[in-house]
Amino acid sequence: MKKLINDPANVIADALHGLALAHPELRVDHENRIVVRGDAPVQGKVGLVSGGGSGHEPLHAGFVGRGMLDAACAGEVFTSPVPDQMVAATKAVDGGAGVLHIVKNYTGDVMNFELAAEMVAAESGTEVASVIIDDDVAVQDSLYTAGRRGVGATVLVEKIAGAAAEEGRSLGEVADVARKVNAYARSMGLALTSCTVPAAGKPTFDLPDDQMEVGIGIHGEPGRRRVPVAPANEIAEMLVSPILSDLDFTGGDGVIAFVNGMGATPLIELYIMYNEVSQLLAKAGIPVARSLVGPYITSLDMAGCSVTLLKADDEILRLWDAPVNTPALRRGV
Amino acid sequence: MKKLINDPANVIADALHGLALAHPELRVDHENRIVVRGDAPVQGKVGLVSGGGSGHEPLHAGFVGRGMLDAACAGEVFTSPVPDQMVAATKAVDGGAGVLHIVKNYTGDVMNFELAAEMVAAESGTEVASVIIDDDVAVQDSLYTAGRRGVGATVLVEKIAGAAAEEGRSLGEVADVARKVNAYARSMGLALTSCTVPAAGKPTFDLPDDQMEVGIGIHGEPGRRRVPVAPANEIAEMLVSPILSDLDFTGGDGVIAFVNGMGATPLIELYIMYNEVSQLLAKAGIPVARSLVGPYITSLDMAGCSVTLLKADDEILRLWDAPVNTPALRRGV
Amino acid sequence: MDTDDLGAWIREFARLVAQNKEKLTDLDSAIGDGDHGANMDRGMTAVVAALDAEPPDSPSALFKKVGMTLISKVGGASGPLYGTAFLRMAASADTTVDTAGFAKVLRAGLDGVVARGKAELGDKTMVDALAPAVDALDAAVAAGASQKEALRAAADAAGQGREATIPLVARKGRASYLGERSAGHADPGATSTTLLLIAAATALGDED
Amino acid sequence: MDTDDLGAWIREFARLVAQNKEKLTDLDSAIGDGDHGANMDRGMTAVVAALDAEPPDSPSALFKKVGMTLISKVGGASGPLYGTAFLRMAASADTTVDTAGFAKVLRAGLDGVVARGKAELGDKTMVDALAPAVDALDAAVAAGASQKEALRAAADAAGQGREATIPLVARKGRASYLGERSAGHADPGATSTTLLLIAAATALGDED
Ligand SMILES: Nc1ncnc2c1ncn2[C@@H]1O[C@H](COP(=O)(O)OP(=O)(O)O)[C@@H](O)[C@H]1O
Ligand SMILES: Nc1ncnc2c1ncn2[C@@H]1O[C@H](COP(=O)(O)OP(=O)(O)O)[C@@H](O)[C@H]1O
Ligand SMILES: [Mg+2]
Ligand SMILES: [Mg+2]
Ligand SMILES: [Mg+2]
Ligand SMILES: [Mg+2]
Repeated sequence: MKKLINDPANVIADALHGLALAHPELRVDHENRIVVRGDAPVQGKVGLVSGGGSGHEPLHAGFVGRGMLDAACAGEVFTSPVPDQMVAATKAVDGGAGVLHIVKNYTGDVMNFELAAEMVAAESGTEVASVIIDDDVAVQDSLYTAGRRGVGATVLVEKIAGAAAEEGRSLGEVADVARKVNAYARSMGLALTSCTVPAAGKPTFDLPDDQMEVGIGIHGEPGRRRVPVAPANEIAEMLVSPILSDLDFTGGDGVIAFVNGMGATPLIELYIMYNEVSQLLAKAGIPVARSLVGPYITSLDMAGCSVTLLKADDEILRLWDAPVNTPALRRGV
Repeated sequence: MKKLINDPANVIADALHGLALAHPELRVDHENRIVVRGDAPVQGKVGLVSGGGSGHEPLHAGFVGRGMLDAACAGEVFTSPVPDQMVAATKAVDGGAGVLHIVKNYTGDVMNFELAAEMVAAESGTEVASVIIDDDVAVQDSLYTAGRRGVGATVLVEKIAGAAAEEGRSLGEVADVARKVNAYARSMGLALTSCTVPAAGKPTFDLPDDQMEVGIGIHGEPGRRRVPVAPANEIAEMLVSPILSDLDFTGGDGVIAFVNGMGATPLIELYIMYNEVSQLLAKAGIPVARSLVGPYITSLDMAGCSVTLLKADDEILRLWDAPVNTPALRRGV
Repeated sequence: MDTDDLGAWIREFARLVAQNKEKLTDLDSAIGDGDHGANMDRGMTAVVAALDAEPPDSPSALFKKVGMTLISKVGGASGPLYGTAFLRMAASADTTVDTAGFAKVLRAGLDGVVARGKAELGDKTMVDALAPAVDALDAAVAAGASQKEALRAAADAAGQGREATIPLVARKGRASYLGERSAGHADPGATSTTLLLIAAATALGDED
Repeated sequence: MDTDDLGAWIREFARLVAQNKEKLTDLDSAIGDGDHGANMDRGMTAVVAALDAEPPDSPSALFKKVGMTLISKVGGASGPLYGTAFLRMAASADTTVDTAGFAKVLRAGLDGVVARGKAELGDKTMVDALAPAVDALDAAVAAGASQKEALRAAADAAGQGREATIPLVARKGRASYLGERSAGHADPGATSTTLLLIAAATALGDED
């Protein structure tokens, strides 16, 4: 394992110290491993809390700041944080208008956030609402399973719901915006290589030099199928077509197209992928209203990418364009 | 070779199409492979042109926009662009106040920009000045050699000189600011893995699983020495101490500390490195005035990082903080 | 069984988890994300430390401490599931616990897991080990078996339930993302739950 | 030698570059950035296309087209260096060129490379092949050698100059970044320059 780390046991602690030093505008509680907006709680504003296992940087801590999250909880690598962290984060951002938990749909994340919400309810008067993100079309959905994973849409939900909260909307309204974004978004990912969890020290799965995994998540889980390596245009097809068969993206105000890097894929390749994705959308008659290209929700040092499409409407576009000032996403401020 | 590309021969063309689609605010001339600010030429403003071999994304095209570059020329992977591109870029951004060429110190880049300047001088009345960036302390400097490479400081020069140009300063003044930044900046890089040039299809150098290269550049050149893999704190020492022995960073207004990812290193590791670099600077009594952490000047899919320190003064900090609006660096707008 | 006996059970479970940490992780690498061993070991190490620091004075206090510690330290899916199980056990535990009482406590734990995780038998989760174990315990108590026999029966039933997860296609937890590819591997959570029942048979099986 | 003869030289050079593309790249991978083969081949392919599209009508026009095309298509260090060389050759070429005239033209090219790149003999660059070749050509002309002999001598001298770069520590170009580690490898640019001289011996060596 080749990584720029010290003891694998200290990866999260060390990275949080680095983040705190690089971003004095944020408050980092190293004890609870939570990252909080410097001016939190913002009185009268709905507080947004997210979090999950670490290893997806910049998600979530990199999205803490004006116009996006109020706090993020950092779990162990690929392991949901514990309720205590979520409770501390919730308290830290409660400005009197309630707190929204943005939860990626993994059994662990869902249950820990659920416990946290129960604890908050038992302890204080803070109103908490939750939204579950489950946009990964690689996973078959059903009432009887854990359902789809939360992946790329999380970034879009955090941005758009964050803007809604910044506008002073109520907890119910902000939660509704978040749910709408989740309902309108679909994602699909692909790995060229496995990632290596620092504590494990070896790649999570073996992938021969001539194979790639289609339908991977963001935790080094193997995907749904293994196929021979293919050029970018075929890869784009493998990612875009299951998304388009899952939801009708025509009509409306076009889409927000998000090509995401998994951590070890350089930007030049992501732009090549974005070109191919754009061509496919053009062919399908789906206009691209906005785009986002870069490594925003990663899987440690995995090479690969994911595509997320969000069906846009007036409200979504307005909130997408609203100012945001976080370490990883910044505009208009 | 596992990459998200089509034909290796089309990597630059495809990526530029992706960039153009993702950033309609920029103008991309696919014939000349230049990327130009949408509102260029800005009348009365010194135009900033840079460029070089591709494979360092987001550098340079990702830094085109208000407050930074007016145009970037994209060469083949790791190969200097040709003078025709630089001439076209210079013409496109000439707002009547002259054009500054920001050139990384590689024989090819220097000579091609030189030829371009000669051609511009022969053809038109546009005044052109050049600054050469040579901040890499891994290379021994001498009058009799090609001198030091231009690496991380390039990003800082483009930002700071870009802000000076935006303030309406003269060509001579902007060039002086750029030269000052270069004179005050030093860098050192390290590779955990080689990169793979798409046309070559195999890693440029072989690096065993237990070795790393210290003192690498950004073109897959082997470094100055090979050492066993080490923890982040020792790596930080290997990078920071040659920088500190090369220039006195004490006194003054502290430093801008820049920890850069080489392309395949995830952000979580860069924050760990930044933490270690900060500790070393604190020990050396050098305050950090500003920081930048992320993959800004990369070497395709190389894993590793570089550290750049820039000795700051009032002017440098003011220009660093000035608004900038480019795909890869954005704040205050 | 008094508080000390039940404490011995928890410590034996912690020992078995530490001993099988790598095995649990390997199982989780095959169909999950490779952290079940680390998660459980982190949690049970903290539990033992908490019990050492402040020995509880009732079965209910013991289980509460175990549950709270697991919730605070584990994270992931197993933290809330085991944590909820022990909190429910705390709520249903009397001052001293006989075999029938232990069966009642364990069923409360199972109910907690199901309430929290909504898994059904056959979903390829820890429920597939815990549910048959509780049923076997009930049956043994009804048949008048000794505590030793009853706990052994429960441990065996858990182990069989765990074996039975191998061919299953997962419908809950991370393994469900793999679809058909999840078949052919034992469920990690069912495996750690089997250790919990083996620990009971070992630590509590000698007295009546 | 007329325009067609000199054109044949250039085409032969293009053929050799294409044939040795991988070798040039491998040399450049060892001590540079692994693109010299691709760079030269891209440039010479464009040169041949340009000559096909619009055949030049004088040696000077030929060299100018070669130089301009290399400058426009190659980039890197070799583009401006070879480009400048050919532009200088264009400026010094007469309407027809005898062996002495060819020596003069080649020396003008060398001067161009030195003016542009500021390398000295022994810096481990293309100058280390070109300079001895031009000297050998001059010497052969002075000694009254035939064109065939003279061009053969020049090609041999280039090859020896190239061989002599192997032990050198580079002082110019990318290889200089390697310091001592640049020793033990032939310089890629000296190797392509050797091909240029071999092409001359092949294409121009048969007539007098
Ligand atoms: N909904 C559920 N109900 C019961 N048990 C579950 C459920 N989801 C997952 N599990 C159990 O949790 C185990 C995985 O735990 P662990 O690896 O620690 O957490 P994570 O899946 O978050 O990494 C699975 O093997 C399974 O037995
Ligand atoms: N200053 C110089 N003067 C003469 N030749 C040089 C100089 N710098 C580099 N070269 C030649 O250029 C060759 C490398 O060319 P190439 O690989 O195409 O360009 P780059 O180094 O930009 O990748 C070297 O092998 C060397 O012969
Ligand atoms: Mg986990
Ligand atoms: Mg090159
Ligand atoms: Mg797990
Ligand atoms: Mg080269």
